[in-house]
Amino acid sequence: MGFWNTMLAVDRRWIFLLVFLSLLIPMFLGVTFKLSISPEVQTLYDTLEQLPNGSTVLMTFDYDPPSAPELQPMADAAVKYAFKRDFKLIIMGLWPQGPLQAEISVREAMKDPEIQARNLEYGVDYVNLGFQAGNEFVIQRMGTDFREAFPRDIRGTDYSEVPLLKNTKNFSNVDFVFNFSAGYPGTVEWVQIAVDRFGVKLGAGNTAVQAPLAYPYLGAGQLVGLLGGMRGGAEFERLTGFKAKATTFMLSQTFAHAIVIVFVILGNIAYFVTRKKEQ
Amino acid sequence: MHFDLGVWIGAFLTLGIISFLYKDNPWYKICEAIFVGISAGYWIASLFWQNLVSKLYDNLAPAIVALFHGQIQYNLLYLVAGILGIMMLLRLIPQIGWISRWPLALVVGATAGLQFINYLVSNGVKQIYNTIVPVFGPVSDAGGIPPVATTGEGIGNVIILIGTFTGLVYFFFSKEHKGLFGGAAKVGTWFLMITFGASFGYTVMSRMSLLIGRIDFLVNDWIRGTFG
Amino acid sequence: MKRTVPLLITFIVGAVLILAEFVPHEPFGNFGEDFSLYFDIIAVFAFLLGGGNLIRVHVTKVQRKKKDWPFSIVTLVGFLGMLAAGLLKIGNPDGIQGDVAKLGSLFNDLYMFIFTPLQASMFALLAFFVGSASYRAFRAKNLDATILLVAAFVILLGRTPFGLWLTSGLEGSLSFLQIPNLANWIMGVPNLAGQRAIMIGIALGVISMSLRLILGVERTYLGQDNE
Amino acid sequence: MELLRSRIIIGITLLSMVLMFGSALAQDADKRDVLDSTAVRVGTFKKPVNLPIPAQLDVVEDSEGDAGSSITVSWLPSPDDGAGKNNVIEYQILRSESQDGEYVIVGSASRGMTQFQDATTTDGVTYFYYVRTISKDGGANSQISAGIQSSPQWFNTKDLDTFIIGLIICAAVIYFIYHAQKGKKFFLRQIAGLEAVDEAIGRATEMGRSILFIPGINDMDDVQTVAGITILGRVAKTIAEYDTKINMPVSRSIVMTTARETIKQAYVAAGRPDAYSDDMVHYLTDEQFGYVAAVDGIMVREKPATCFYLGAFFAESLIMAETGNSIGAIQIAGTAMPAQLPFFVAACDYTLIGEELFAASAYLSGEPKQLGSLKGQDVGKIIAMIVILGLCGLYTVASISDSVSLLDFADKIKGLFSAS
Repeated sequence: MGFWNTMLAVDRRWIFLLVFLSLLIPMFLGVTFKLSISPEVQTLYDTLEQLPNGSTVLMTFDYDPPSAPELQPMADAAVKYAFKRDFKLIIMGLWPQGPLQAEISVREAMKDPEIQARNLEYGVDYVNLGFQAGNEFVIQRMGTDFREAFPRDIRGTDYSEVPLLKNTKNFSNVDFVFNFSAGYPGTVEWVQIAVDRFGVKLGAGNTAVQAPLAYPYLGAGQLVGLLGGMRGGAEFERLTGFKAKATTFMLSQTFAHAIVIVFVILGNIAYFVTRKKEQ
Repeated sequence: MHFDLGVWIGAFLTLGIISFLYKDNPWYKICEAIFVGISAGYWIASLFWQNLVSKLYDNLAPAIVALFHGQIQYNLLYLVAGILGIMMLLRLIPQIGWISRWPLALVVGATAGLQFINYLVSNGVKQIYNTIVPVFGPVSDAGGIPPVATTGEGIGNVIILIGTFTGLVYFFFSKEHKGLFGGAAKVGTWFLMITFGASFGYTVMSRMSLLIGRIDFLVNDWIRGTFG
Repeated sequence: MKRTVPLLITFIVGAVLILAEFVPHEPFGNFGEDFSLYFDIIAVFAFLLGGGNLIRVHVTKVQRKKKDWPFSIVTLVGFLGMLAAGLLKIGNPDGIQGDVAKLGSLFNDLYMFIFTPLQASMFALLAFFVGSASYRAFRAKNLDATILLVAAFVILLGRTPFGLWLTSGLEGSLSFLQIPNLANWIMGVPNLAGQRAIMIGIALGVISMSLRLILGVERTYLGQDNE
Repeated sequence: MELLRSRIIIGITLLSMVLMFGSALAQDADKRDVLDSTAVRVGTFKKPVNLPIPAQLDVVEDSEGDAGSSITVSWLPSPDDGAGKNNVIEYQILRSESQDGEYVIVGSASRGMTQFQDATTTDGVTYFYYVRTISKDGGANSQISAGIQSSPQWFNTKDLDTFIIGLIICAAVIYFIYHAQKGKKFFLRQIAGLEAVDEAIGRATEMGRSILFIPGINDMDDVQTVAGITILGRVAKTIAEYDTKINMPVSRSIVMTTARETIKQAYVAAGRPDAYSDDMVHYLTDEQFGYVAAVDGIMVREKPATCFYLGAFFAESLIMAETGNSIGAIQIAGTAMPAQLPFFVAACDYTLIGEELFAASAYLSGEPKQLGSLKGQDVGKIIAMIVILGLCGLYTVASISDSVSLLDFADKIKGLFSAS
């Protein structure tokens, strides 16, 4: 019984250590889950596949570094995929740090030899419009004219000077919108304004906490697909064939989660065993 | 071996913060001291440019210039904001420190007024609205209310109704939790407990991902990045 | 004068702002927005008090060689350095006219290389604390705690593959008992009910609190009567 | 007495119902007026081959209850909307300043929608509108509307219901404050977290340790912070009487100023003005996690015997509460942030849940006026409960009996709570 007594009042640092290890070890395991693909991830991927090469795609990065572990892998895969399909990529953000996260994805994609070989050019093949304050009102303004919402891109070039944007006036010139969202403003606002009012085709990547809020829109067809949390990211990585961080991260996350569950069970066993003894 | 100063600084600070979990130590203290200093400076400098310069000076200065030309502009009202700000600083002079209560009174009054409305609408009225659904079908879709599709949903609606109702009973201040009323309040606390347990469990996963981000940084950017 | 005027200000400002919500006509329609602007400006002035206090506390610590005083020097250097970098826009590619956080400025470098990792690491501590808190809190000590535990446990299981795996045998009419379905149900039904009760309660609490403030019933925040 | 009180509550409730229903009727009457004076000429159309049947203008009017610069155009959907090979893609809304002038597109609405707000008008200028129904083969135009101008309104009729609901709750709160002032006593139940305040302060005194008070991380423009500060006023008085040390690190300069005034007053009220010092409250940093880093440091080094967390909290709540727990402090928390409540409940000894945070200062003050306001709050709860139960019941009866008129009636009352 001494064991359970110790367990009951175990030094929390042991718990900390186990949490840490449960996250760390999977990163070296190289084990991959055999993932079944959720329907909402599949439909998103199918929609992307159906877009003709060279389509114009708007990616909006509405998150900041704390949510990056969940959303960055999706964004990385999406940007890579877009470049391989020769999509004309327009990047923007409703969160101040979003466009900087996008730069990270672009940099990551450029490391791919196949993409390097395409000699993609900023301003011609892709452009980063940067951040604009105003939350959903930015989307609203974009409905009439992108230039009104983003007079300049992130590098300070006038909207009209960017070759890629010459023929892009508003949402009607965009074939697909991909939103990475960690909260407000995010997927809900994009659905309510860009989809409901301007009829764009929207796919989204959400943090695990946000995703349930977006599910109702899937049913109603306002969202073509949804990547929820690391699992969604891992499934998307599998479909696109860019196995990267989400797959390992997901393993870590599941491990740590399991550890918490084990703690809860152990805590309760310890509680009952020691209580019985007292009686 | 590839040395990136930024990454090494990041690793030093990350490990310093995490070392706090073992126990308080000088490494953590350094990180904490840097964090407090840098972040306080960051916010003050950012807001100085954002609020004082962009909002106050840029709006007020042209209005004052116009005033000298005999024009009175709407933006002159920013003068009031400036004066209130200066009143706040009069605390530094003990004899007239009480003047700083004026801007404070304004702040509290405005907060009370604005949040009165915000909470009434979004927390109160809207939540009540959302709770009102028919608990049992069959329903014609005519009235714009969601029809109750299945018995399961109907039962769900009844439970939501009971939970909201008994939850409100729990919050009653002016009646003792005894008898039938106390029973209802007890049920209310059960619902609150479910809420707390569920929201807690629901958040665990995203909290783990925060740490994954840091470990990824340590493993991939720092160690693998430096030593190949 | 010292207390009546502030009480009057609170009353007028509060009452006008409530009424202004229902008057779209100029100038009332913008009052709310105007206030947040005013507040931001007042807050910047107040920074002088806060920042001054930070300096004073740490300078005193160093002067009196109090415990841990060397760390106070670190804080002071960090604070004044960051402040100087931001206010003077040191190393800003666009000079003093440039955006304060312009890429390449010292201010932005300090932010990216020092501020961000510290912030992210502090935030990440939550992963550990979530672990230790659930270990301690989720125990079936009494009925309330048991309900808390069960709800949390189902949700925890429901978010991992084990949840599905454990209960995948329940099919057909029993499929609602599968843990992921059960988890969704808990989130969507009893959890929602509890949240609503809390939110409606908060609305009433805020209304009552606001009225106490506006009517001057609650006035502790104004300090003493005569100074 | 009990009877009288319940009669008053029932009276207020009934009154509120009457008022709300009245306002619903009034709104309805408004709508009818508009329909009667529809500023639209409706004609008949010949349907060209392959083009969709055009939508017909319904009402074009100045947007209701706004600050001007907006006209609302609504239309009856095209019969081709939603199906068929002529399926509508979108509706375009076109505008001109003269009936025969050049019309330009001011906006579009996707299929299925029947309304558009043109928020780019200049007040006092007359505009003409028509709607073009677009399908893949082209567009078909509706009739042109009559001239219409936008203007600002003095009262937002759309929010009338919110106004009345607010008014009723205010009336209830003020009524009970007034009666409490007159010396009427009310029963108030106990709140565990507040019962524990004195004990928690006493414990710190006995142990010779300090008390840590965290007013959340928001500024004074959050009513939760204000609530935290008012509780501080009561707590500080006890602290002054017990001669315990208080340490209050804050993350906002204005909160620092306010907290000092508050504590100072408490010390004066306790008759110990000399014991007060400005150093009790000190500013750390506005940064959320920087602040927590420092607070955690203070906790493990000073080992306060009691920690109060009362105000607005975000993710940092659990970091502080767990550290506080590890040093064995008694912890009393309170917040109206629903997302953080679970963490406080898990890691603290007592948690004031939402409404209890706002009630706490009134409880602790023991002043009749303050306590009266809590009684008023309860009336608000009764109204909410009656409305929810009553309407759910009404809907259920309506849907089981499939009675359209009953359903309409229920919709009308429910509509009162559709605050925009």
